[in-house]
Amino acid sequence: MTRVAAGGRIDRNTELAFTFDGKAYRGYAGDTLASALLANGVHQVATSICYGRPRGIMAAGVEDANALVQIETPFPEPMLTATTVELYDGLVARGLQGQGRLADLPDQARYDAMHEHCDVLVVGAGPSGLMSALTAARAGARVVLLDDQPELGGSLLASRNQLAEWVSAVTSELNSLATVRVLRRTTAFGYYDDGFVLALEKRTDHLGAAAPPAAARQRIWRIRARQVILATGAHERPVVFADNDRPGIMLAGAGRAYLNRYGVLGGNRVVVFTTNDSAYTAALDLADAGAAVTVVDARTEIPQHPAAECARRGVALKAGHVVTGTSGNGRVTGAHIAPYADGKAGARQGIGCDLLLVSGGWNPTVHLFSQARGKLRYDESLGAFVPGSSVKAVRVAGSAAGVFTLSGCLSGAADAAVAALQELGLSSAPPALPSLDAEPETTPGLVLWAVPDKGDESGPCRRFVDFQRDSTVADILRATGAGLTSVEHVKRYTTIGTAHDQGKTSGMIASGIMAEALSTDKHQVEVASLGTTTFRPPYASVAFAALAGRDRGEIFDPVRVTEIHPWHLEHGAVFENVGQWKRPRYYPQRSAAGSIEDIDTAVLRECRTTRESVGMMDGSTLGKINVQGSDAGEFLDRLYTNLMSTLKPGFIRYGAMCGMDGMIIDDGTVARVSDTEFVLTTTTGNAAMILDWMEEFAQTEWPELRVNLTSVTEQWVTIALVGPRSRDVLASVAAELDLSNEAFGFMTWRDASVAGIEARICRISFSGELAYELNVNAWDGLALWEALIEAGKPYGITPYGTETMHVLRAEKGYPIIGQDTDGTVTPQDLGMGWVVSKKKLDFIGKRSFSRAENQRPDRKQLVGLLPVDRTVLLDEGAQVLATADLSQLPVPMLGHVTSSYRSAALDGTFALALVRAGRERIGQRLHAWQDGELVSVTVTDPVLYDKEGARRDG
Amino acid sequence: MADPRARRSPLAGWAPQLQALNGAIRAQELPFLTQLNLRLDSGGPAADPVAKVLGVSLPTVPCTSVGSGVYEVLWLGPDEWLILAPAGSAPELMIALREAIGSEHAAVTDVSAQRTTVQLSGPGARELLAKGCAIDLHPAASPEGSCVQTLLAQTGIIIVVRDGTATDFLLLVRSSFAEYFAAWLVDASVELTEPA
Amino acid sequence: MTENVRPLPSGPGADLPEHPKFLWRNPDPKPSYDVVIVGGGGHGLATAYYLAKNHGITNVAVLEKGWLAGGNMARNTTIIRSNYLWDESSGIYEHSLKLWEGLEEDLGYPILFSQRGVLNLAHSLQDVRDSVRRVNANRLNGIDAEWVDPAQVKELCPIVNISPDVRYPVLGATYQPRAGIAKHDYVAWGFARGANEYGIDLIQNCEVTGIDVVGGKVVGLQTTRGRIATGKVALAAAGHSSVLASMVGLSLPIQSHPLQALVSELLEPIHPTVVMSNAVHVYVSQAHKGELVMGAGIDSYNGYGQRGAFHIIERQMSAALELFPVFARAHLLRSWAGIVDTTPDASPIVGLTPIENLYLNCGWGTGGFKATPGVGWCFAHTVAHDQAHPYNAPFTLDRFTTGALVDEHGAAAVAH
Amino acid sequence: MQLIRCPWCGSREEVEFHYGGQAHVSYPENPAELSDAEWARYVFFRANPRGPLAERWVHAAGCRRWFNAVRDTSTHELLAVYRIGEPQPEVAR
Ligand SMILES: Cc1cc2nc3c(=O)[nH]c(=O)nc-3n(C[C@H](O)[C@H](O)[C@H](O)COP(=O)(O)OP(=O)(O)OC[C@H]3O[C@@H](n4cnc5c(N)ncnc54)[C@H](O)[C@@H]3O)c2cc1C
Ligand SMILES: NC(=O)c1ccc[n+]([C@@H]2O[C@H](COP(=O)([O-])OP(=O)(O)OC[C@H]3O[C@@H](n4cnc5c(N)ncnc54)[C@H](O)[C@@H]3O)[C@@H](O)[C@H]2O)c1
Ligand SMILES: Cc1cc2nc3c(=O)[nH]c(=O)nc-3n(C[C@H](O)[C@H](O)[C@H](O)COP(=O)(O)O)c2cc1C
Ligand SMILES: [Zn+2]
Repeated sequence: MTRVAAGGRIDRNTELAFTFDGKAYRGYAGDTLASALLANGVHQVATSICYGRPRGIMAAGVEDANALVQIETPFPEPMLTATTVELYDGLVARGLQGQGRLADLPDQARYDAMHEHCDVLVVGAGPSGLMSALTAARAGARVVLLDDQPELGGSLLASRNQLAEWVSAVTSELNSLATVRVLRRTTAFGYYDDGFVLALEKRTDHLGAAAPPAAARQRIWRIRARQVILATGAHERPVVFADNDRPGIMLAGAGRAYLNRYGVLGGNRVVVFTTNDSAYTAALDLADAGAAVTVVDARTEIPQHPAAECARRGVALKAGHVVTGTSGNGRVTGAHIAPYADGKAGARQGIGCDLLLVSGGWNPTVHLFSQARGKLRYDESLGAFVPGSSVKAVRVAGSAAGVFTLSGCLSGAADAAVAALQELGLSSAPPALPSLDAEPETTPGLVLWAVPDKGDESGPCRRFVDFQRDSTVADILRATGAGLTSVEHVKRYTTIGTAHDQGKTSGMIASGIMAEALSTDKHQVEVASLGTTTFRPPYASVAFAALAGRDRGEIFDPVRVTEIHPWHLEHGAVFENVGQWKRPRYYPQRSAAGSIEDIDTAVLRECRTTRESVGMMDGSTLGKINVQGSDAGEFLDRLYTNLMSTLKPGFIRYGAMCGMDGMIIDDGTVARVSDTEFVLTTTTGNAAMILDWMEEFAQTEWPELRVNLTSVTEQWVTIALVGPRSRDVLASVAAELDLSNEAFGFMTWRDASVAGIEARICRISFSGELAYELNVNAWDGLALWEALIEAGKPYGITPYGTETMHVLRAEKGYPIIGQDTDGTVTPQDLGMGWVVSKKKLDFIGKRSFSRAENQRPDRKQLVGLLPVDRTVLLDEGAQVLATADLSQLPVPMLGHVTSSYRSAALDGTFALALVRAGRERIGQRLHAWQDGELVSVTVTDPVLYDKEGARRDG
Repeated sequence: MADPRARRSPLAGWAPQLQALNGAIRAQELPFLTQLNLRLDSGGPAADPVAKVLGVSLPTVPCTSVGSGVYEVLWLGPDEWLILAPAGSAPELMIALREAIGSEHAAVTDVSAQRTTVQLSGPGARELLAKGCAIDLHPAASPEGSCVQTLLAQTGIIIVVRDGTATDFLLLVRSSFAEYFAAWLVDASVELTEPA
Repeated sequence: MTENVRPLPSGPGADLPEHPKFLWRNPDPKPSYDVVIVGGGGHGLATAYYLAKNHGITNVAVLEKGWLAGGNMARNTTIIRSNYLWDESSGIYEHSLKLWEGLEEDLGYPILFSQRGVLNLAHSLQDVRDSVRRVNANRLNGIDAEWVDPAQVKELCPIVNISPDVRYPVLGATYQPRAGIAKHDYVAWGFARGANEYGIDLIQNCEVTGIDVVGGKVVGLQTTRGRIATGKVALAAAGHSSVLASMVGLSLPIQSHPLQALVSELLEPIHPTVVMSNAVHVYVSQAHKGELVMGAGIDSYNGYGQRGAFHIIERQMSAALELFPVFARAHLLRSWAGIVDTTPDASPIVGLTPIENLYLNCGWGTGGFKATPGVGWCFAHTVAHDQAHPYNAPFTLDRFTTGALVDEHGAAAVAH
Repeated sequence: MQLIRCPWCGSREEVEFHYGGQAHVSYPENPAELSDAEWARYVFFRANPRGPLAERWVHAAGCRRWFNAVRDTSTHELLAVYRIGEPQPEVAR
């Protein structure tokens, strides 16, 4: 065990059992899977994807992209890094080789989302974030502070309790304020426009099987912030050298975090390889914990303070040296060190070690700033990119801004908050800074990307840049050698930065190595000009299920239903999705023996009953728009192809609308209620689109017209009562209404009481039969429906669905917009020239009719097709051919079958089709081709039933 | 007249589930309210007569509502309001309004059944709505009387804020979306209500 | 299924091929060229390659404002298919697919063309009608296409949820076995390397800022790397086509929109084909390394920002999980956006312009990757002969005036 | 995801709005008098600049009012919003 006897922030009273790669271990509450594995002496966690090399834990946070694990219990989850998995009792995990496994089990966990609004959002709760949040909170602002860790404190958690009291005081103050929301275990992963920050909160993962099942496991926070302070800290950057990927090699800060935060001493014989001052803290802390430490510093001059501290502890110092390679079989057993001067490494010498800590400096965590469209600036002395421009309402504080002293972080963070508050018009008195021990003067680090290597790059020694992708310095050199000069090309050629890392540790180094590789004696290529690859959301990976949230299953998408829906359900309707609506498609009957009618039988029965007696349909899904105003008629004239202003109150007219391009977009009926009021219907699927379309013209093109539009789709339940006996049925429930043709003619409407319910009755027909469309206040819809069913019983009334409606209308040659048309069809193509007004000077789409293409005689036109063998049902979508000769591909096609049914009334199958010059071909024999089969068909007029229209008056 | 008991409100089937919510969330359908859509120039000559009928001036501040005790008038747009009135008052109120308007350019439309109304209250109400609605319903941002038309998850919704502590809301949702809305609401309240 | 199916990498290590040792030179622009191609995306590079290969024209430069193939070529979900509805479309896309089938050999570059089949799911009765119509049309046009029922969908892609109880059940699908995916970057680099070998200059970081027209004829270009004289200019700038065309006062019926895509981390092989569902805006495949590559819906407004809105991705995910419940715990690793150039009829514009010696290729919108070799071939022909190739002849700019549109919306709501 | 300022309701989420394309393209006075090319221009051709674009939006999920906006298509930043009928404001890029 490498757990130190005391210290750290783990809860030693709460032991947790877990299994890794089939072996049982124990850890403590407060551990991550990574720290618990290290505490158990497990350094090798994963295997590398291409080369199968053992891989360990490289960092202590989200920037680790090496220790890839698959969680198995409580639910399989692929490709997490051990450093981001909080330990829980019963955790079962295993190491991965580069690819995770999705489990084919339903994920029962809940996920949800929450909108949040604040004046100031602070991302990161290190000293900087805490200071910013405190400043803003004390000024009374609504503050959200979030941090991906379970505890606030940021990098202070990795220290020896530095400012611990201050952190806990600030934490409790923030927690106590109603205006502040503190979110732990929450990662801001996307910065979108206008202060929109997406964050993922892991709410129950750390509880394992003890997670309450009702609680959302993860939650997406959609935060709208007026001001944002990014206090996201910095990621330590490694230096690349040969065999730098062995387990037991990690970032210096990580080694320190494991010791101070988790009470784990990663090794007893430690080499710390650094290019800067920061790693000395790690060296000193580990030495104090009892490790034998050697510091290898690439710089020839070691600053006084760390040198003295090392000396005090007997820490060996190798100034002007670098690590050139390592040895070990699995975990590292030795470091090769060599003198380093003028960019060259000298003769190497081995030092035994079981832990090799590395620091090449720090990269400010600028991902979110960059996503917010902040420009970055290369800082030569840091060897890293820092925020280089200002972005509206965004401030970067602390190490994320390239500030690395604690006092600098604290005061800068307070300033950032004050500035943000000022923008909000809030005055503030920044809180007093906590008192700090004097910080030693830091000396600039040496910017060193990769230790030069004399070895054979393609051999077993590899200098890894992106561990997860197994990409090396050699890969970069190969890329630049191939002529690539852009970091983006090198990324794609080498795949560096395309795994979990997303460039956090590898990106800067890759740019640096590239710059060196591309530089020649004559031409120096600057890192600054190469830049970095683009930072994109998410900052850290997010489960698909979390993004889907609760929009799944039953509430994935609204199911729209009419008021009669419960009846449809009760009576065994089979439904069809029409847009978001559920519409009955047909009502199969159950025989006494319990067998259920198939669709063909049911539809034939529904059709026959309706044509011979009476049927009824729930038509409530039709779009309905109320149009009022003295210019309503004029307005409709401009939109419909036919005249509406001449319609008299009490009358109804069929109307069609075209798009600007002259193609038919919708049709329906228009009823005139009064001089200044119309009610029109649209097809079910187009209701919203047509209202929008009309509003757009009303508001933007013709604001001078006095017209108002109101959707009344759901105000009315609409029931079609159809068939020769419909009059009888209606008469039995609307005794006061004179239903004679003379008193109540076709295409007129009347208000009357039907079964005691106020109804508007329209005499319109989509079937060719005598028919009434009854509209009632939706609340009364079900009652009316039931009353009509009751009243229809003597006539054997049948409810029917969309399928029967389609058959009935197709027998009459009535097209369905969207089925018999596809956006390339004009009213004339449909044989509906009669609906296009010749009188009107203009209406939407009219001008397009005279374009060359619209004048062609061989346009596709709607016709009927009768299979020669009337038992053969054509496929909707069958292609219509003039020839039966298929030997030569492509075969010219004349058009296609748009609707096809079996008909009781026509005693056989029939179809509608769009056929090139179709009307000229009436009477001709053509062929329909469907799935390899040729069917002979005769072209007919599209109206196949009751051509004279004798039936509509009953 | 039809038997009023035969009427069916869009959320009739959900009453038990809504009733079962408890603790931080309470939800109840207020069915069959009269709702009239009014389009009018609020600066025109008909505004005053209309105000007389309603007992209150049409609110002209966007996204607000006013109540007169009997009526509640919701701002829907610069020339559009939704008038909530007691159940059954639609015919008389329509006539009164149309008379008040006279020949002015306006529109009054009965939309009582177009949307149903749900009262949502309780200390968890704001949090519940925040799960699907991007509007800031904090009392500081949405004081009593606020009235927003917006989206809640995948449905349009009108939210009327009825108190200053964000614990009482009137929600109006299109009837055909009502069942979806109820399913969403019940699902969203899982963490906010105690098991029954 | 076809024999051509290249299995996904069986184990970790992902059998990514070695790249050739050398790709292209980085020359400075010469003062003049016979042909300058503006836009170093897939289309521009393919055009350059075929100009040299098919027409012997090699005094050519490709000007790219950023890094080569860094536009939509770097961002697309790499779906390749030819099962479009209309004869005009199937002509050019099938020509392209045939070229894809020999491209690896032709370019000598491992482009990972994988004919794993594409399923376009149908979720409504109208989807079914449209799909059957398209399948029938395809087959009569000599294109492999099948209508498959839900059980067959499940056989082809076992992870698709074909339960009838979901919100929008799978009612069937069209299936094109020869369709598939390829590695986008490698395709571009293959063409670039080929063009480079013919001596064509590929010039990066060279933005065209003006087009010189004298007497109705294009004579040269202003660029951020100086003026370049040229006999002919071929525009292949995808999302930026309007910006370039406006330099000569030419307006185009094009709107540029953000279109987003995303990937997961690497996963063991789980998704053997390509599934597209226009109704719920999902299209997904598993790339060779193992990441799930998924496209999102188009953002509604014009945008050149190469970034989209997040709600589109959230919505996309719920739709994806309805279809593929197994994806629940896959992770979003990266998302991005491209700028797609959409036309009113969802078909491209390829051909001559009213300005002499100026040629136009644009309007491929959300679906031009699959056309890369085909359009390169045809566009090169158009430029070389000052006349459209029969395959691109229907795709004139003029069709918006005559009304002879090639409306592919029906077959391609998001037309990959 | 951006905030869009409805001239009436104030800033709301982008999802509440529908995009209506280029603004200030009015329906021709007399379409019959236009040539095919002129008509095609009206029907199919819209400005598509990289930079400020005057465009139409409708607050679809809110007050249902159409309005105009100037937005920089390269940054997506909304530079101005104004009501239908108001002149296009000058905007500083
Ligand atoms: C997210 C997404 C998914 C997609 N999925 C698919 C799919 O699955 N299948 C499919 O077939 N298609 C798909 N597409 C579409 C496909 O990517 C494009 O249609 C196709 O890549 C366009 O051709 P291109 O490769 O030449 O364009 P680009 O690669 O965009 O090339 C145009 C080039 O022109 C350059 N340029 C612009 N202006 C100038 C200037 N002034 N001077 C110099 N250079 C300039 C640009 O920098 C760019 O590199 C998708 C697109 C996106 C964005
Ligand atoms: N000596 C050195 O060179 C050196 C180097 C680095 C840091 N430091 C010290 O580290 C401290 C830096 O303080 P700080 O507050 O600026 O940073 P910090 O590292 O202490 O805190 C940043 C916090 O933000 C969290 N975070 C980052 N991105 C996040 C995201 N997207 N979502 C949620 N949480 C996120 C991190 O997990 C961390 O908890 C100072 O004390 C400084 O002296 C010193
Ligand atoms: C088919 C395909 C697969 C990709 N796979 C990955 C991947 O595995 N990891 C990754 O980080 N990015 C991947 N990308 C995305 C690129 O990293 C990058 O986001 C994209 O090319 C757009 O460029 P930009 O983000 O630099 O603007 C992939 C892109 C495509 C088109
Ligand atoms: Zn509004």
